[in-house]
Amino acid sequence: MVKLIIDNRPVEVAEGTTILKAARQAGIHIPTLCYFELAGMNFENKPGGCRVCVVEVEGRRNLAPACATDCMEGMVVHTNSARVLNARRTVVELILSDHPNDCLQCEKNGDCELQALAKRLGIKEIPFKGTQSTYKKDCTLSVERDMDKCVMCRRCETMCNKIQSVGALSAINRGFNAVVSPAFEEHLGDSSCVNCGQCVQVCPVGALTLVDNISDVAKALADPTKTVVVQTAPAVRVALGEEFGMEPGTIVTGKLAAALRRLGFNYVFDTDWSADLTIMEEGTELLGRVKKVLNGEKATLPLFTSCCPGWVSFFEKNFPDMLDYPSTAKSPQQMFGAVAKNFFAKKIGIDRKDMVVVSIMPCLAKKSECAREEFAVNGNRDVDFSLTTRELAHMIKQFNLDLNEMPEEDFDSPLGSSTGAAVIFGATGGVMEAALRTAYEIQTGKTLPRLDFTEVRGLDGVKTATVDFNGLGVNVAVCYGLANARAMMEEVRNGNPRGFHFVEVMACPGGCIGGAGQPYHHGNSDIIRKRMEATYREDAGKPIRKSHENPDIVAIYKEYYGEPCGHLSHEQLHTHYYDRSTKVEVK
Amino acid sequence: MTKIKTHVLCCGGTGCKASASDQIIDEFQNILKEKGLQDEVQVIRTGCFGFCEKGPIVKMLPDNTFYTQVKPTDVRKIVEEHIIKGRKVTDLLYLDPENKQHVSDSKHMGFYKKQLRIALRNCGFINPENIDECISRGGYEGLGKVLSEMTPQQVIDEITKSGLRGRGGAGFPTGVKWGLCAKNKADQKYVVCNADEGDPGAFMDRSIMEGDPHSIIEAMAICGYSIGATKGLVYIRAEYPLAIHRLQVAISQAREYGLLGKDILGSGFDFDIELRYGAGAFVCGEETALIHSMEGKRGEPTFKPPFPAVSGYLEKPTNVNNVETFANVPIIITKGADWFNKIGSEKSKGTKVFALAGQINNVGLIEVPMGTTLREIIYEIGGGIKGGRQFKAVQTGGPSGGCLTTKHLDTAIDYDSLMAAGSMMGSGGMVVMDETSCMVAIAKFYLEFTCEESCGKCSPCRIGNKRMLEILDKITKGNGTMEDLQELRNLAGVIKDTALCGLGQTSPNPVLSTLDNFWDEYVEHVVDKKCRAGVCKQLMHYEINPEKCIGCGACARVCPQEAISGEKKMAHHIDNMKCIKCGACHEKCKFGAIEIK
Amino acid sequence: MANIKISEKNLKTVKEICKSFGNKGGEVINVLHKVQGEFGYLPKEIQEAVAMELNIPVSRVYGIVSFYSFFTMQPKGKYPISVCLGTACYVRGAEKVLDELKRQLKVQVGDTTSDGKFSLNVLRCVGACGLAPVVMIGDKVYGRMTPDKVKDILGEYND
Amino acid sequence: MAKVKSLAELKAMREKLQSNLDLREKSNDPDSMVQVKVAMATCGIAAGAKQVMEHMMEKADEMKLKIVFTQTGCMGYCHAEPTIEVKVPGKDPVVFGHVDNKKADEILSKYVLNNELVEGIIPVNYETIS
Repeated sequence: MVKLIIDNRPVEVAEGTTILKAARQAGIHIPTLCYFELAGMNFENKPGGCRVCVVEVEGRRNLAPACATDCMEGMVVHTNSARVLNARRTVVELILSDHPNDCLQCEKNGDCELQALAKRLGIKEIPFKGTQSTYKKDCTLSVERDMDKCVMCRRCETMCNKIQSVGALSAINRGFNAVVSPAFEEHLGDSSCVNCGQCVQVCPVGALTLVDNISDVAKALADPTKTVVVQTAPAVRVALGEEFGMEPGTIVTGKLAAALRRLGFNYVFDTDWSADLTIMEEGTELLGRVKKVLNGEKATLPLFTSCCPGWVSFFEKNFPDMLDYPSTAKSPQQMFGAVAKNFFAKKIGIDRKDMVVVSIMPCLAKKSECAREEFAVNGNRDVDFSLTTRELAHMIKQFNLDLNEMPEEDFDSPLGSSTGAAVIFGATGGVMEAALRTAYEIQTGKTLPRLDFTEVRGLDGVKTATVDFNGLGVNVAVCYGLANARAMMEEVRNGNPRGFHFVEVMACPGGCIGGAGQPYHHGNSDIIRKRMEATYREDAGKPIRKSHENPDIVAIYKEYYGEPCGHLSHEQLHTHYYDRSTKVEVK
Repeated sequence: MTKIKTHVLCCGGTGCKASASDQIIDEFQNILKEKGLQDEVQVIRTGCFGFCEKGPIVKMLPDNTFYTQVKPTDVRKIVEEHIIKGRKVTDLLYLDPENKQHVSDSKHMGFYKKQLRIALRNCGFINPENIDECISRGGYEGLGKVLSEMTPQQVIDEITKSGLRGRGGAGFPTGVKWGLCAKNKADQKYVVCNADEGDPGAFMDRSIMEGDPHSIIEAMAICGYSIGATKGLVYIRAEYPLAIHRLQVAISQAREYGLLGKDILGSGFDFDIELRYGAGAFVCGEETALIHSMEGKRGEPTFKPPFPAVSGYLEKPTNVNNVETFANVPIIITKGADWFNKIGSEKSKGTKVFALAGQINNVGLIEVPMGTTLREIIYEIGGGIKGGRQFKAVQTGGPSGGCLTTKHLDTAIDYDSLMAAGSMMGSGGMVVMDETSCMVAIAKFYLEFTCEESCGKCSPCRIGNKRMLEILDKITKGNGTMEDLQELRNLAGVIKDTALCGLGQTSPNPVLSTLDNFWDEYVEHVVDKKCRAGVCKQLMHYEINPEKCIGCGACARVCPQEAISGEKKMAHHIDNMKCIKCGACHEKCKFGAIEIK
Repeated sequence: MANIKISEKNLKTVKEICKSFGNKGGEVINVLHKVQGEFGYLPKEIQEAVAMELNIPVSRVYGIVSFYSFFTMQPKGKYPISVCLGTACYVRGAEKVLDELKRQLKVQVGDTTSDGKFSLNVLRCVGACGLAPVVMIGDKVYGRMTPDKVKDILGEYND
Repeated sequence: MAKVKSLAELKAMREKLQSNLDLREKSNDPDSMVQVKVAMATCGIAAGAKQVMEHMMEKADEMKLKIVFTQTGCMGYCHAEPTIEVKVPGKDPVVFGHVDNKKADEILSKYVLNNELVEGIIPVNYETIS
């Protein structure tokens, strides 16, 4: 333990604690900008670059960055001396002097950390007039980039390289011209970007934002010739409330259904339903491969999950030699789209062209996923538009509604019923747990003695377990963050020494609950933790908690698909992958 | 066997090489052969003599005759007169600017009289590409001594006792630095030589590497032994091809002699050195940035701690010293700490090498004991200001340093006094300015450099320096206000206080020191809209004095804008609307008729 | 992702150089030095090939190339001109020489003349401060330069 | 090239190599050493000065005397060639005329070593400016 004095208050902290954290402990909140931490989730960005958190340490020549300076025994720290306040204000004024002054039109208006900082410091004018950086604007199907707003916090760069190992973004140039960019300042869409959108989730300002599809959806809703069907992902219901001032971890499933109905959607369905369907397909595929191996035949193991479009794009770009590992099952979003546009459109007697399927997702990659060519019939997409949780919140507000005042309503039938297994898809380890519940019972023919596979729960980046399938040890792994996934793929490529049978991969920290389309968590991992707890609470409260027991799922196999991994489901519910790696064209 | 009677030392430093010293050497060899003297006279290509102003230098031994500004065509005369007939070639001797006498012996030249050469002891004396010459001067005996007679701790103690401080700029005690690194346990440690000399107008390190590469190799091995490192890396600018070549030759010779590699001198100590190339980034002189660059990353500094002594190259304990620091080490070991700490001033021991440049008569590389005054350097060694003009300022420490003025001339040079005067020792650039330099423009020049070289990582340096530059630009264009001067001061103070790395923190020094020492000039620019040095183009114009103009038309012919008109043999006139102030006419006019207003 | 369009010969050269550094990502700066030495500059496809061979993101390679002033994506002219703007040269009037070069060649710093003959760059200190101001054309050093000497030295390169 | 295996070997190597650099080392501080200037203009060479100089250099090495030899132009004593000027530290230079090998040996062993004057001194009638 070290003892020090911060703003005349004695503080005692563990060795290795930064001044920033020690001060927080003492109730002193030093402002930061570039600093970003997801505590307990192995993500820390502290380049010490913005210099907003500088403090005065007695005996030191210059000011010290609180985020990167460790407390020392006997240190005397001032966080609000005249020298500090002047320096901090000048630094923020400098940052603002190279930042467009267009807060009112900015996507980040109200969520911007720089805006909050300027407000907190009471900055009324910027004394420095000078050149401002200008860059070409750019967008992919998911991410918009306006680097004029970049403050060089480098969070996106850290996220893209350290956590995701995607390597699409890097700091380029130097000095005043330094900025974060894809190689050669070309389009992000032409880079190794997988549209996971985590750069957007961590960006403190409006430099990286999502591609907004609200107007597309509003237009469809206003079109009387269209039947507009909406599906909403598991992770949305545990986070949407935050946008309306509710406590993180509030479950708003019923209010969500009510709000969607009031927005004018003709059918309010649930992606949870297709999550159950996914388990049927993926679980069957897993058992098929395992059985083959047990019978001495050749089969590719481990099976990797394929619900996460960021992850799918990642392995297509980076592991073209391993395209036969992931499950061919489509993601729940796309299964839903396929069922809606094939089965349900026919059922209600309309042409698929007259149906618009909208998804509400915690995700930015879903926007790119629904635009993939293989998920459309003659240019008509299975899922027409994908909105994020944040966009939905905006839309509810634009439509003059308040989620707090919504009644509790149910989803429509038949694509609205779901089990607890589907709910937990939203958290890392959830798909694995859901699949295990079903696969175990199908494989062994026995009822699970214990439904909660706690060994695959929690916020660790990589979790492994061996599950006893009645004498057969099934080795499973769960990881989030594409760098962890990369390591897993490389391990498998090198002979799968740990003998994994089944691996779940989610691109985003904590799984979909930490998705890039979720309300901004601003680095507070407690928010993600609370969303996770809510997810398991919702599961525990569900009457049915195993996908294969969902009566509507049982019914659709009976009525339409026949059996999991059967002929029709292969046609509609499965997909295949493409080698999208960089290749050399010899001139 | 005929005895060698004469050595001809010919400077092979970059400066002299640029003015044909290679051809001079060839010419010597040809003519000596022609005269049958090739066995009696040995021609040696050495490192820099330091007196670059008068290069190429040829020194004749043993009589110590010092020929300056030798051209290839002068060689025959030197051979025929000096070597064969023993007569000095007077017109190639150095002409003392004071008494207009030719001086033949370098010892009696003002330039060398006040110097004490420790780091440069072998520069200009040995053939740097011949390890035998180095050994016969006692090279590698320091290494031998530590390996056979001293414990690592004793080496660190000796260096600490000597009082040697880092010559790269900040002046951190070298022995203490080694001690910190020695303390950390690791399976691998590294010794890094910072040879990324990025200060514009400084070439000390380059000259040492070109003139005495073995001293660096030896010192790195000594350091390796004392801190427990077996690997050394030299981070050297790719723009220094000759220094790279000489180091490569020296490393391979040292390996051949077993002075690098396994089991050096039978002691069981292994050490080897590799080169890493810088790619043009001033900030890589900062040790954490340098380490990142060696790791194949952008050369951005990181916050310290952790210090490289704890986590450096590849996250292993690493000791980084600069070239000149290392060059002092072997001789401290052989001659002892007590010998070394008698030289210099109270808190700064030994000598310092400076690259003396600018508006001074004797441009060159000098080494003086710490505590020598600026006046001694500028007037006695430097031979005073060029063209008899007035001294105005001297800049030390490059972009991190400041501009000192007449009142500082008697400042004794050491780390602390320069810092106190608002400048910095820096790596050793020393640029002398006279009345033709505008101090606002000089501050702007340095800031332009800093802006160009800022890594862009921290906001104060990335944006703050840019804003300061914009304000200075405004002032030099005559649009500045007194509030701007206020803002400059505030910004400079905040950048100093908040920038991430040493380079950012010192980047406002040129501005702050000129504000302090040349306030009047700033005010003149702002209030009177006048640049007394005639440098700021927007604040001056050219006029033809009709009294002096004879109407020769030379000015009109060189004017790129056709801005000058006039009848032949009549006074001409400049159209200031067309004039771009390139100054071509001013330089062309032989009659001084074109005046700066 | 976009494909790399490169000639077979250039790809072979890049591969050989990368291999000589053990295809290690940490050697990227050394590789780029060598590759630039070979091609004179670092066009996009060469950087892409280096990234592929060293198995590192091309964004990192570009991040490095755009950081260090020694690396260039512009082909140099047949006779590359470098004007020293070190302090010693600056105080002895290097800027006037540079202005004159810009004027006569009709290019800005960093550009190459349209006929590809000259490229103009500035550098900081070649270490020939005794000869300040200094201009280099190729490997040849011209010392004690003045604006009116510019025409003559450019004239030496009329071929 | 064999590797140097110890500090002793390094020192031995230095001893051996040092003579190559003697010329330069000596020039570092010539005033503290005995300086011998051999007049080597046309007349001197014709009279055998070159041969005498070489002989003297060898002899001095043999006797382990640290002497700086330089050649110089005509001293103006053409009648007495070969002439050499010997300057022992702290003393005025002395010029010897008609120096042959034998006389050279004598100069070294008597004058340089023991400060005994030798036959053949030419009175110096001017100051050299150098």
